[in-house]
Amino acid sequence: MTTDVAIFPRQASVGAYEVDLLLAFLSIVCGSVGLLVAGLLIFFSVYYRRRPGDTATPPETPSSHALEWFWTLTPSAIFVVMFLWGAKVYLEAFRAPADAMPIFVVAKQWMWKFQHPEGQREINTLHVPVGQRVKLLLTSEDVIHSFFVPEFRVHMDVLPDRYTSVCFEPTEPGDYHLFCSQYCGTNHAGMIGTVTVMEPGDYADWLSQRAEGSLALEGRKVFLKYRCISCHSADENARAPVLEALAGRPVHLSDGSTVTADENYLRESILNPGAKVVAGYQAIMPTFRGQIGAEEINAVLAWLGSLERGQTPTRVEDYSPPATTPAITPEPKQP
Amino acid sequence: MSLDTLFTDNERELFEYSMLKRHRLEEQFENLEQQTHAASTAMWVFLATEVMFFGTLFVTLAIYRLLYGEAFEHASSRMNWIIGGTNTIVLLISSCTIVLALHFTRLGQNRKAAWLLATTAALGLLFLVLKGTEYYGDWRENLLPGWKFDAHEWTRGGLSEDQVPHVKLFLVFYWVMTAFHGLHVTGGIVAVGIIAVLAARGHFSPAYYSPVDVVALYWHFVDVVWIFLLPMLYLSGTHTLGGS
Amino acid sequence: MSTAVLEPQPMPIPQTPARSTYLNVAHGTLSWLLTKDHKRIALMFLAAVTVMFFIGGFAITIVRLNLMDPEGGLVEADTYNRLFTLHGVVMVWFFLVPVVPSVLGNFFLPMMIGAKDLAMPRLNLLSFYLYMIGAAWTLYAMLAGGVDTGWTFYTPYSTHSSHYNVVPTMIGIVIAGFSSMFTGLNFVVTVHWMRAPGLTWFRLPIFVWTLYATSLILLLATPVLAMALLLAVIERLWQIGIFDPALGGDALLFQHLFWFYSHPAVYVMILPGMGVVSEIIPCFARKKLFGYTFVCYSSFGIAALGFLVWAHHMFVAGISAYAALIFSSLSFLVAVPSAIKVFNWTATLYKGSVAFETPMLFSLGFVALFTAGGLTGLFLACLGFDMHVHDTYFVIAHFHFIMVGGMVMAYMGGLHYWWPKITGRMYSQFWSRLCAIILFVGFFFTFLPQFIVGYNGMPRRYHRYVPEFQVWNVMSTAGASILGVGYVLPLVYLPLGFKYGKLAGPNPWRATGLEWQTPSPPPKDNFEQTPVVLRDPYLYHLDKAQNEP
Amino acid sequence: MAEPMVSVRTYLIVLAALIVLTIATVAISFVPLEGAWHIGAGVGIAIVKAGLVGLFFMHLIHSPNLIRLCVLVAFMWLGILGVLSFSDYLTRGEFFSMPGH
Repeated sequence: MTTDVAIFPRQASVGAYEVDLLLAFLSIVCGSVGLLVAGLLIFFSVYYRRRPGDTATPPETPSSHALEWFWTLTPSAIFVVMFLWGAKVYLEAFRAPADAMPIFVVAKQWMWKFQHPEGQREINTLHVPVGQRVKLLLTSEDVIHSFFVPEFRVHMDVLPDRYTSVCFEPTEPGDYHLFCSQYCGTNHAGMIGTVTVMEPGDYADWLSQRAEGSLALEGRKVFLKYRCISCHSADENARAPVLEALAGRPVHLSDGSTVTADENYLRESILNPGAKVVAGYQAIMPTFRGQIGAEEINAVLAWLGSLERGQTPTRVEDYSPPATTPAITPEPKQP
Repeated sequence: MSLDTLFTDNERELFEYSMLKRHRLEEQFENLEQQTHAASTAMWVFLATEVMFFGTLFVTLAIYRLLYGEAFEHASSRMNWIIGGTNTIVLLISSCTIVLALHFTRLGQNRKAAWLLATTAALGLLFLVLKGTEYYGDWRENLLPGWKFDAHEWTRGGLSEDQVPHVKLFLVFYWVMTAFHGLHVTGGIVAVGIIAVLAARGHFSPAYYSPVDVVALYWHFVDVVWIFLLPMLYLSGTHTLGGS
Repeated sequence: MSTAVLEPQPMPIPQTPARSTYLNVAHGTLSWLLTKDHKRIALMFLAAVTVMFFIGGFAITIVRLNLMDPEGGLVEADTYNRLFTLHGVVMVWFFLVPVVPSVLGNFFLPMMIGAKDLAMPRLNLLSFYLYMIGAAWTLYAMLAGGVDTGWTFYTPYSTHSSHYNVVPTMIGIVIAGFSSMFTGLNFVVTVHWMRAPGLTWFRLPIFVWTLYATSLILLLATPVLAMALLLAVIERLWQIGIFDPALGGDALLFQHLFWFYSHPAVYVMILPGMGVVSEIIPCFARKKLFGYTFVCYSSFGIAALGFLVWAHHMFVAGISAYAALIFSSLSFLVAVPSAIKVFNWTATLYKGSVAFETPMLFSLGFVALFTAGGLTGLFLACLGFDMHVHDTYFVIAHFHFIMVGGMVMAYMGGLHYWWPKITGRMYSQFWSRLCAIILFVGFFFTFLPQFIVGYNGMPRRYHRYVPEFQVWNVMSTAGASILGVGYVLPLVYLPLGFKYGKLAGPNPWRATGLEWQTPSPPPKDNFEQTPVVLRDPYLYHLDKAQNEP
Repeated sequence: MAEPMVSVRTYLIVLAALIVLTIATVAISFVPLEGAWHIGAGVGIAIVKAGLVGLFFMHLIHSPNLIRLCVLVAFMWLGILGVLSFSDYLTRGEFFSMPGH
């Protein structure tokens, strides 16, 4: 950003163009109505002003139901167009094609943490390639934040204890502001960062310079670290559901209902395993709330997203499953 | 214009005049009828806001019931449905006694009305005593999150660790809703007590019974709230008692 | 003065100074503090909300000064956060919500329907004291320590992270909420049962209709806010997860409950303003209000539809996309009745005899600014657009157009319109017209730049910001200083008018409303005899003796 | 004031009905059914009971339309709060899908 005065934000994503088009449409329609009202207001009050010496009482203007219905129904019709167009742009921002690049975002007071599928981690800076649709999976470690990149015209609140999601497709290389726009405490104004959009080649270079092993691989390590394997072992002794090729598929629950194994379900199953138990299994899993970090959960989810049939690690060491629930009661915070 | 049906014009005028003197028609009103209508409307509109007060709690309870059904059923099964049910019947009877008090006030039988109002207040007190007993039992059974609560009791009872917060959530709603209701009952008892004394002193008449009417409306509303609290708090887990 | 509603009679202006009015009927402080007279209570409210307005205004003055510099060096971040919270809480609950109902409504609703008082005068006084207790309590909490959550109190920040006086502030707001509920209750009952003989529903002035609709909103929405805040208080005091996800609650539920109140509350703030303007425009255009019944129904339309749109504050908050679609479509719907009103006000001017008296200037300013605010509201109801400007200065500018451009202009208009009736004397025409122009100009300077800086992406509640936004912020602050001058002016010329102004007579504007059919200032019981109403409101074309007011 | 009187007999019959319904709702709650059925049955019976109290004890059966409207509005608005809130909670998560699938 080199401009000294922000006149109009750059269009740096596909969605930005759509939103600006909407802005143009809304501005033209609302602007003309606004000007019409203002013009009439000024014209009527000046043209029909009371002049010195005016004594005649103006005659009654009879009410006109036709006119009333005209200006009731015309706006309504225009509103339908506005609504449909706005809805289209809005839903578009959530469209995540299969090849969208998933990036996990963890917000906390007052910083942004990013996890790339290739394993890179960043703080307050996000690198993405041009022309690639990016799907953000956002979660917060404390209060509500909001992910906002004006040049992308994209905005999504970041909530504690669940995922929200939003997509964008950058079109212009450059550095863009990232703001937290949901008030989150003392240093809310300092919770800003940069989104760096790079040419695909540069991005590949950047990736290779900072390779750390993929996020899925890290998730596999987390999976082993917390000994999930002792139950989710995918062999005949397994006491817990097989996790292979699970992500995105329907899951039948013990209460007879069915849910999709999306991020929020998988996350809930780690933190609140008793809430939605898979049909045919006992609710024996302890909660990992307070033990596993938000970023570790992200890694596990990335791994589960890539886990195909037959890829569950074998139980090399004979871990004994956790005999009792680990100490998990969250410390109540004092006011 | 019930006055027209009950009295001759002459009597009505005389009566109205004496009413004016005795009951101090508020100066902003033209006549007693207007005042009565205003009072009754005011109470109904007030009750509409009360519906929103309690309704907010019912809606949030319902949303959490949707999200955390199992924990809520579990927690609900620990509620004392015997006292809850008995209290329902106590309130229903008290509703009946106060409506009868209104009935006899309108017939001019102030003594009967006074006794019925006193009975209503007494039933209200009985409700509070039973409620207090129940609270004491809840306290003994560690059902008071924040002060006296044992997470292990619940995990031993078949809930997983992560469902314990939801149990607490249910219990918070139980305490908030019953306490808020109890507050209303207490206020109601005071109001009923006051008009019972007034009735005993012959304050009301077939032409002037608006305070009895208004207080009775309020009392019925408190009853209605409890009618909904019974299934939402006490009876949504009892079916699990028969099983394991 | 008996049954004298047929024609607005030109009343003899010279009055015997000894005439008994509500002002001189009793003397001493206690005669005010314990009064049951709605007019005196209204004046006490006037004093109270004026004080609150300037407290909230002082807070935002520092905020705006701080924003002159991108580095925000004037105050610490924490102080800044407490200041904008103070501004929001005070302005919303202690100024905008009560101002027109409790001051102008309290004073004129009974007079406009020909009643001696409200149906429940003691409740009215209680309402005043609840307001005072709530205001004093909240102010104390916010000055001794402060609150840094923003007026929206979003959980879990408000219940877990904030270290300030969140609980007392919430309780203060609940207390003030009871005050507005009691006022609403009083108005509803009064309109139903205290109307003068012959005053049917469709002979009521629009101001009464809008106050009635406002009361309905207050009665149905305030309990939800009270409960949401009480649940948040419980969560904060006992660390039980009602709204905190980490403890088993749902963070968005608070937002749902909060906006179920706070969105309709926006209409609480604007509806009475619409009523005021609907009184003033016909009077100074000498025309019957165009489309009276449509304006009546649109008031109720706004009140009812206003309850169906709350989650448009939450489009990107993590609600389901289906819910977002529902709420977006309903949000457009609520714009229809507002549009009806604007068109009808404009049409009222057509072929009128428009006099640019001070109240009219304010009203014309109101219509212009409210239209701009309403139209930008359409932008925000539009899902795809809101996704970009949510929680930016675009939103700030939008709702200040409605709240300040709309409500405050209407309030000022109403105050100037009825001031001769309240005090019996006129104020300076020159200074008051100047004030109206200053406020209009200052307003545009303050809030237009905020639309631009908002679209460029400046988030709200930022203590410091990136340098490219500075120009707009400096412009905004400059505009705010013009606004500030405009707000101080009436503090000077209105009291001066009260003291030294020329006698106004019963009906200086030759208006048709019942409140003008009694001497100024009115006697304690408003009318010497209960008026009888035999015709529709706003029949200005029947006023044959039109001349200079 | 013009309200007709309801007979004492009616009041007592209504009270008896209310008590029977109370016992019934408690009894039904012990039937082993899914939890949702119990909420439905419990709240359904409660609505009937509240209706009886409203109609007879609170005299809605004879009330002017203004009062009925007031009751209607109160419950309609509660319905708005409930239905629109649930419109969010019942459809959450529809638009989010797992990456890579």
